[in-house]
Amino acid sequence: MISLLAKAGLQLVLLLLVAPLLSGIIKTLKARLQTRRGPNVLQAYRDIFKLLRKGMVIPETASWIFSATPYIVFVTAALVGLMIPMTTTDAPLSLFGGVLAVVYLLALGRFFLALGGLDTGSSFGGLGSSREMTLSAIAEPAMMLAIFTVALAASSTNLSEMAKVAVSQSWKFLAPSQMLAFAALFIVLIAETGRIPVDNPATHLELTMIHEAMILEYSGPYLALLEWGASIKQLVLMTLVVNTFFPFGLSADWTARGLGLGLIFYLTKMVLLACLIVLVETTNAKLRLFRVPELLMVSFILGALALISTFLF
Amino acid sequence: MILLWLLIVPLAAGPLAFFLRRRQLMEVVNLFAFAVLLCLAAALGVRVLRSGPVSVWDGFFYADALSALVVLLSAFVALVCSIYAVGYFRHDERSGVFQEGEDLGGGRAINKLREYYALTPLFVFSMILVALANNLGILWVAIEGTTLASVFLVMFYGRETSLEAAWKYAIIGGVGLSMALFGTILTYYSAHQALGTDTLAGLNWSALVGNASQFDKPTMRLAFILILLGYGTKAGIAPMHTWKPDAYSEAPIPGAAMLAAGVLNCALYGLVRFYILSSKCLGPELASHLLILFGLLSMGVAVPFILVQKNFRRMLAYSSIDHSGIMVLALGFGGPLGVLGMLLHMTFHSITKPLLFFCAGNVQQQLKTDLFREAKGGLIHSMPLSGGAFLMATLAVTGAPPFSLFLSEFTILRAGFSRGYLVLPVLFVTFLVAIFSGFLIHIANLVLGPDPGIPAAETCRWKKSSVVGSALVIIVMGFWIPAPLFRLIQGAVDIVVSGR
Amino acid sequence: MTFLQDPEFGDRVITLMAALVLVLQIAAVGQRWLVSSIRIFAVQSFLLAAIAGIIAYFNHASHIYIAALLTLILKAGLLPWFLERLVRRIEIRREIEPLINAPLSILIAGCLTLVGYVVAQSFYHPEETSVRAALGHNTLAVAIALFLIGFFTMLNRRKALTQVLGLLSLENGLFLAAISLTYGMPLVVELGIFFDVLVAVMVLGILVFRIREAFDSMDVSKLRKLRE
Amino acid sequence: MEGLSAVLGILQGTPVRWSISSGIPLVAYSFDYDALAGFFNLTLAILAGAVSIYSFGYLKEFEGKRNIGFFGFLFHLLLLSLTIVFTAANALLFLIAWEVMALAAYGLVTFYHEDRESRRAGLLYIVMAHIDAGCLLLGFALLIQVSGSADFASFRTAAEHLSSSQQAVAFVLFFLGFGIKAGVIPFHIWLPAAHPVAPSNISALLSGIVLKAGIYGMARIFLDGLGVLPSWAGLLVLIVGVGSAVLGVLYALMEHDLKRLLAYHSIENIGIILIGLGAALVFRAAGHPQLAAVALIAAMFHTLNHAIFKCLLFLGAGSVLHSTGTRNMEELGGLIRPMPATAFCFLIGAVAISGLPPLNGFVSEWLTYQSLLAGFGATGGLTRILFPLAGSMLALTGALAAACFVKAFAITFLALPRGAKSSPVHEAPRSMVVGMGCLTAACLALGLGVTWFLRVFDAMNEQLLGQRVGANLITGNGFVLSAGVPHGGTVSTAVIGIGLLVLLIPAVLLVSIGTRRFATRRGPAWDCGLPGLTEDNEYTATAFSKALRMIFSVLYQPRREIQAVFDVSPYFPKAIHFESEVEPTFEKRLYVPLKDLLLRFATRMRAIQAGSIHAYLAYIFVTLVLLLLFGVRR
Repeated sequence: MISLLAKAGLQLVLLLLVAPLLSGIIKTLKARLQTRRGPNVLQAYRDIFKLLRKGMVIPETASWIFSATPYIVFVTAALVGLMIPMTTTDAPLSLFGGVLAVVYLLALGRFFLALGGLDTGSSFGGLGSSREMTLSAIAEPAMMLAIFTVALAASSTNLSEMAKVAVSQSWKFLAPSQMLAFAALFIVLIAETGRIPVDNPATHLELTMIHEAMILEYSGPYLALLEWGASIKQLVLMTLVVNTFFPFGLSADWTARGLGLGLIFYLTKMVLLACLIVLVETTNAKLRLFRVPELLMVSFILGALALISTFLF
Repeated sequence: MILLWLLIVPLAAGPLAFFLRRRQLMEVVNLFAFAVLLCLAAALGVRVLRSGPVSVWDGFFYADALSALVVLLSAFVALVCSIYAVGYFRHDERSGVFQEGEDLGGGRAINKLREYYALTPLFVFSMILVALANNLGILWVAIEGTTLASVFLVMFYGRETSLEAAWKYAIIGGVGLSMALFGTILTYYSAHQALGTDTLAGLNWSALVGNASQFDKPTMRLAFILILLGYGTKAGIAPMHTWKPDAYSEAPIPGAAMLAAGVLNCALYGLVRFYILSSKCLGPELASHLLILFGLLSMGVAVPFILVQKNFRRMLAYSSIDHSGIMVLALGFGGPLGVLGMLLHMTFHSITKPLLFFCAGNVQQQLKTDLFREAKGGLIHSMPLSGGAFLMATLAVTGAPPFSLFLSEFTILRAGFSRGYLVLPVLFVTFLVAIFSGFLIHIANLVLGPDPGIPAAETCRWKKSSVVGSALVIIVMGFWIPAPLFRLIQGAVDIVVSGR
Repeated sequence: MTFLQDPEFGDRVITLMAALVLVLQIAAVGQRWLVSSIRIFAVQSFLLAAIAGIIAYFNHASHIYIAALLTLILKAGLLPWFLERLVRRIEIRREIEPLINAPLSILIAGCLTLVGYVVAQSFYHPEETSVRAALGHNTLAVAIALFLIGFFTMLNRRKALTQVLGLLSLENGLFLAAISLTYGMPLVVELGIFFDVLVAVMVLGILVFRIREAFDSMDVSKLRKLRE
Repeated sequence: MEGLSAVLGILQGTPVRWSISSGIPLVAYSFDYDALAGFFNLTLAILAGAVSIYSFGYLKEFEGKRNIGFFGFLFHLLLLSLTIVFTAANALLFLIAWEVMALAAYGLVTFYHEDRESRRAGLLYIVMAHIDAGCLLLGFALLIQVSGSADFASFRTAAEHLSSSQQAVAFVLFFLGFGIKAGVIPFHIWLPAAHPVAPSNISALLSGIVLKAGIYGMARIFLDGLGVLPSWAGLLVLIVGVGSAVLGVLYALMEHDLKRLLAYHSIENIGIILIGLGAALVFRAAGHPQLAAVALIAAMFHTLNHAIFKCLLFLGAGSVLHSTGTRNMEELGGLIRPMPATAFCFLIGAVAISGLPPLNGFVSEWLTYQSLLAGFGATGGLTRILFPLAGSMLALTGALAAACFVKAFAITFLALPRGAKSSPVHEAPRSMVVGMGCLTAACLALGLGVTWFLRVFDAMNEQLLGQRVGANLITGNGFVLSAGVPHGGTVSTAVIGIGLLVLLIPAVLLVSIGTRRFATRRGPAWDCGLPGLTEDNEYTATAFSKALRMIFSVLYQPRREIQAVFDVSPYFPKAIHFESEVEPTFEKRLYVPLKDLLLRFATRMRAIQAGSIHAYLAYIFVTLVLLLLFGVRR
């Protein structure tokens, strides 16, 4: 029981530290690709700490839901982080929540984020929530198909089991079903974390912003929590994609050596994935809102093909 | 002796009422006569159960379980209608309906009442005679008697439309009965071949049924076809049903109720008697094919008329066409189950149908119209008792489960399946559902709805007591059937199936 | 005078009279005058009474005599008188054009006779019927034909009175069938039937009078108010 | 009291049988209180308790206008008939109770029979109910014909020598009958019409438990009465379930009448239950009783959950209607301040119905997912692909349900009140809040304590499928729910709940850094420099669902009508009237043409009663001649 708490604490700290670092790395990489210096990698940490120390303004029309939303978003993201195998195959809370629990906990966070957006009474919040709920609804079946493909290989939805099975059959990731599932999940990753082709994280232009519109009214510590929660969610999803398809270097147990080695492998894999995301972001322009469902339909078809190919080949 | 008393009481009540002239006295005589009649009928039922068929005057009057059942039902209907008639005619007198007929030569109001109170006992007398007559010729004479008595009932109000209805009723009834007479003659001829006797017993039912198998086959086939068409006309089966809507919408409500519940039973009783003879002589195929054909045809004909009906009095007529179709279909399915279904249905129908007519009567008298368009709905506010009873009666008559008719329809359905049919029962249930929906939609729009502001009108004691009384009987019948009645029905089923 | 006892002679006479009744019936179908169709009905009833008398004479069945007598008095005498009185009081002499014009309706009457014979054919199996029963046998076909043509006249005519006449000729057909097939029903039944026919005609007579009163014409096709 | 007897029935597991014979042939008032009946009675008991507490407050408003006695009579008649339906052991008694339930519900739906709309909806309800009673009548008659007696026990034994064609016909009849009552997609048109017009406490009961009568019927007959059904039957149920789920939620999204939205959601949840039931049937046909038991638990557990949170949501909508007098969301808004308790209960209901963790909706959907996943391995051929596809459709439904309830909750309760509310809105009376409160507690309890509750299904599973899988569904010393497969998926809502609370502490600490230094101020929301935000700037329900309306326009065929009122030039309109409407495809394409065809045929048929006596005589004449010619010769 105690070792469980210790493992959870360790993974929580790791989670909280790496998440802003990763979003910082993505920002700087994108800037470098566009031949500009871009902000320092640690800029994300400074933003969060600056915001934590600021005062807050809450809109008059808002109710208790507005102030509860940041907590729920942050907490759900953190809890999901504890269920994902990051450096070792044995994630601390994996017994208590499989991949379905991960998906639905993220949905819970999104549910309250949308409510928070609508609570402000301004049309931006309504705009953001409506688009967010619509796109996530369309993305859901594609994600579920991809997850089913992977879960069926390990005949279990428990993430640690899936990771253990993936590690044991090392070259399995070259199988066509895994490749197709990876492609589907990658598109869904971009949609969920609000990257360029679906939503532009850096802008406040009403026409294009989805995620930003919902947190427009937040300020001070609440905004910090939300930003931090969003970056943890991004980290979690990227880890999910990485550790299920490329499980190299996942150590089997919680020894110090295993942890260190696992961490190094884990960070390199994350940076590589970040490069891939940045590459996609800079080469594509943002899609019109009603073109995004076609993109997600493509990912749904890929997921379905992945599923069929599991028992064809 | 009970048989003679059963006949004498109504026979005496008719002329007695005619000479009494004063309304209260006539009502008392009428009520008392029919009350006594019901007790006698019950006594007859018990007697038949205990000691088998009863006959008097060496077999001229003969009562077995089947006829006892029909007598009991006719007596019950007569009593309930007479209770209702008291309130109904008092309301008619007050609202001056008779004056309208007078300028057409209809005679003063009191003459109308005397006419009604004289004719109704004669009408009931001929219905009882139908059930008790052992001789098939006398059976025919009795049914002709019911027709003649009821022609005046249909002509009661003397309006142009009631004349038209009476004329159509008389002519179609006359044609139908002449076909029935022809059938009876042919039956006598085919029996004559086998029995060879010329005495009166030649046409007695008890004598015929014994050796029905040696009758002359082709004659018996033609005879059954003619009987089916003849008594079918009186029962209102499909191609011969056209007189029913006119007659029922023009006759006074008690008269119409007796026509619907009483004459229907007598006509079917006659049909069953000949069905037994023909199935013993020819085997059941011919009879069941024809009966099923006509049964489904009448139900089929009733459906479109109920769906798009504009007049609730005529809708009741189509509902009774539908029920005669159901009973004929049940007889067509045959076998112990089919016949049980038919007799159960006949019993429950005779109990349920009068209530429907009483509620329709109350509504018509209150709103002075029988068109759905003119009755603006929301009846539940001004007439809560008859509005609610109307809705309940609709559910009961269309065979909604908590009420008894559902049980008989379920037995008929099982009979259909046991005969190996599959498409027919499905058709049967579709018709039932269609009629249920048509009926309920019309009545619900009539009864429910915003308050049209008509003053509350449930005043007359007599009408209320008859509505509440028959409603109670229907509800009780849904859950529990008195054991002697059920044994009587089973006795009747044995007669029809084994043809004893 | 021996031929009076010879059943062969009786059979031939009966067939002749039945044929005559049938011819009269077909003539009535084409008839345009009210009074003359009543008279035709009276003659038919007389012939039927005669047939009944002959059968009674040959079979020495006493109760058929009573039936013959009743037919004679009732149908040949009383009813025609009652109907003619009714016609005189209503002062309508001419029957207007029937629904189907005269030649076509006569043709149809012919076909109906054919149908009558076809139906009667299925009964006639000469081998087993005794001579006595054969006596009135071929009159069954005539009876069925009478029945059908009577029905057709009711169908075809507009006047209420002629519909009543059609009904009566229908009854005549039945009476003929009864006496020819089974030498008359049991007496009580015969009486009952006569009584009912009488009352029926009385009732219809009152109705015709009231309709004449209300619609000031006997034309039944005007009765179309009660419709869906 | 009912609850107690229900639990007693389940725990024993042995069926309690007692019967009174009645005078009527074939109808024996015999009852069979076995596990399945016990479970449904438990659901009924919970709902009945909550709704009756709720009704105290709700009916106070009726005091003068309507006679409460009649309402009470119908209410208890409905409960009684439901209990009999669940426990009837005799087919005929089942049918009688079934129709009495329909009639009582009809009486309650048309309780406000003043307005035409509720009368029309009531009639539609009773006609559809009678059609499904007709199908059941035929089905039972067929079964009785085969088995000889009308007892369910005899059906069980007679199931062996049902020929496959008879079994197929019986299955279709029963699926049609129970499907109409459960509001499955092609036959659902009465549900969104009837539930909104009924008084709220009744529509709660209707959606909660009366729909479940159809599910109970399917479970009783398909699993118990007809023997082992072929796999195509299970697949049909599954496909219809998926169809109902997806279409139900899609139609719900477009509604801006609160109670119609909830009614469409009932269709969606019935679809999810059918997915579970279909999977159970397919597994049983493929010979995997173990997996069938898990799928059946998923279906039955979702029945219970749906009964609870749908009833909660309807009661919430009822209290909103009670206070504001309108169901149209466009006129509501900002109700969370005057009605905090109702808002909180509605929120819990919304979270539960969208299947979000720690609550009970998530658990039953999780079980359904696990059974669908297991289906991939268990079934052969093309059906293997069908199960994961059904899983993805289930996910789509869940996400759309979440979107729909964000809209429902936010537009009704959050931000500024939209309509010009004349009277000040007051919180629902205490008894209504208590009614909702205990249902909310039930949601939480079932969500978190699911593992203790699973043993309830053991007796039922053993009776229907002969499997006791309760034990291996619970591992990890009683906290974790597993999918019954070794190394299979596991989830523990209890730990998730605790985890959420524990992680709340660091979050609160982080926030307190800022709030200790500066007081949080309340200021106006950002209005891009316009003179202050009014309720007109807020998002409306139609706007919220516009994105989805455009994406699924092939299904909705949306129709839009914009009239701009302007005096000088069209570019400066004084007022714009916007009206958009979604096409009710099922009604327009299927039911209305059918009805018109029937009525046109009926009016044409009226010609045969055209009043001329000659025509009437001609009918008889022709029949006579035909019969003479053909009848005699044969």
